[in-house]
Amino acid sequence: MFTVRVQAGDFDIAIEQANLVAGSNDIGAIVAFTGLCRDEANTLASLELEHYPGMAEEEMGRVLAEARNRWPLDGATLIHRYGKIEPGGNIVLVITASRHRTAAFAAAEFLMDYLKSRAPFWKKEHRIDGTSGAWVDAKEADDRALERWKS
Amino acid sequence: MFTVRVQAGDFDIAIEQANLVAGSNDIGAIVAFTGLCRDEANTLASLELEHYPGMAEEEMGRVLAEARNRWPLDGATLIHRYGKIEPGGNIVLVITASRHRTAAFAAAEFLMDYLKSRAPFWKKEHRIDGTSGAWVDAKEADDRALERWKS
Amino acid sequence: MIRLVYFAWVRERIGKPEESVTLPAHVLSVADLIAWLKERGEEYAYAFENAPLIRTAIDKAHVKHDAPLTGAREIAFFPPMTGG
Amino acid sequence: MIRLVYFAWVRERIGKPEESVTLPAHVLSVADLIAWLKERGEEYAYAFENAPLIRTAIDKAHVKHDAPLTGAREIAFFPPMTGG
Repeated sequence: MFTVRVQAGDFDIAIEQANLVAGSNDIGAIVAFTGLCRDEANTLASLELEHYPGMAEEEMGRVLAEARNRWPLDGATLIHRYGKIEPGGNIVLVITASRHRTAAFAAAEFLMDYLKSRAPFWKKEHRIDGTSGAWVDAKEADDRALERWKS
Repeated sequence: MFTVRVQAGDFDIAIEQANLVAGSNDIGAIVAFTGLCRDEANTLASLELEHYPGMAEEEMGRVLAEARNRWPLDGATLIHRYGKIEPGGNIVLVITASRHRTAAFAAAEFLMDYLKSRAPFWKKEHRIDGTSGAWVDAKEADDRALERWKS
Repeated sequence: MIRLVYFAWVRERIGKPEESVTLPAHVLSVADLIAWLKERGEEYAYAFENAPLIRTAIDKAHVKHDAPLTGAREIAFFPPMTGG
Repeated sequence: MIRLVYFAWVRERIGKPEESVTLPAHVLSVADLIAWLKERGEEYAYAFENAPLIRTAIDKAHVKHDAPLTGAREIAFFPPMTGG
């Protein structure tokens, strides 16, 4: 099963994994990436995630189609949240299922690299002191991460 | 938190992830690998996993220590089951948590490659027709997977 | 009429999330459209002050600044994405 | 006395999961021990027929066949591992 969802509410990784493999006996490997709201400096009240409704789902679908072209996946689930998310909260979930672990690992990492730089989401910081912080800057590291898939 | 467990009972990935990140706000990325009992030919009643009690835990601990030497991990959980496991059932869980996704992905893949070839577990097939099948052969692919970490 | 939508700090700088505009005949590409918008007021000039940085989508698919606007119904402008 | 433990098809071929033995003075390494065991009966000869394939642990840590037995309390023999 292949699923793409954009939602405000939280997700449960156990339920998503169970749905992904339900009825299948030939999946040997599942890789699940969870991206969390991080607050190293202890100044963050929440991250607010803005998104482009419609395009977010479409772009995630295109990235997933590209992953399926490259690796033999038996299933995948992509969930991205929007709205305000507190430190420690879930932001994104990518699950890949395959007969073998190498494909599941590679596809999950590819999906995350591409979601980061192609899915239309933007993070704004809200601080504990009540001020609205800056928009999070896109990282050069994320663009560099893309380069390795282009060989 | 760093945890190694060898157990007969099942595990719940959501609970394990929650325990791993509890009380921490600086973990941005969690990668979870789940290895499942696979039955492509529809002939398998169960896999029976034999293990070397004591050494299994020690060896998993040594593999985890090596992963911590190589990548900046904020936490990791390694669980390996033993006993009879039916098709679709969970066999192994590896969770890695880090500030950044690259380290979490690499460490999880490293841990799986090393657990496969160093943790003292052996799989025997039990068939639906009541016969006791063969011991599962170690795969050359698993030995080759190790080579990439030796550079 | 063509629909323009803005996100994140592009939206904040322009001061609205969307608008509909009638394009002059000489606006043929995304780059033309950005140049035309920058003439419309300070808020647009501010939003597009570093134009090469701004990402664009036509009808919900990423395009480059040399993309033609032919047939476009919705054009989106936004900063580099920071999801995931 | 030293404790020997066997797993998977090594255990099945030998017909027991463990035993305690007193080693002759000339048995100094894992390879010596395998050679000595193979002389003890058909079941051992069968278990170790392809000796280089068999993995060994001394006191719950992997070792190679040239490892000395000095100080060993428990020596394990088993096929290549297939966990994970």
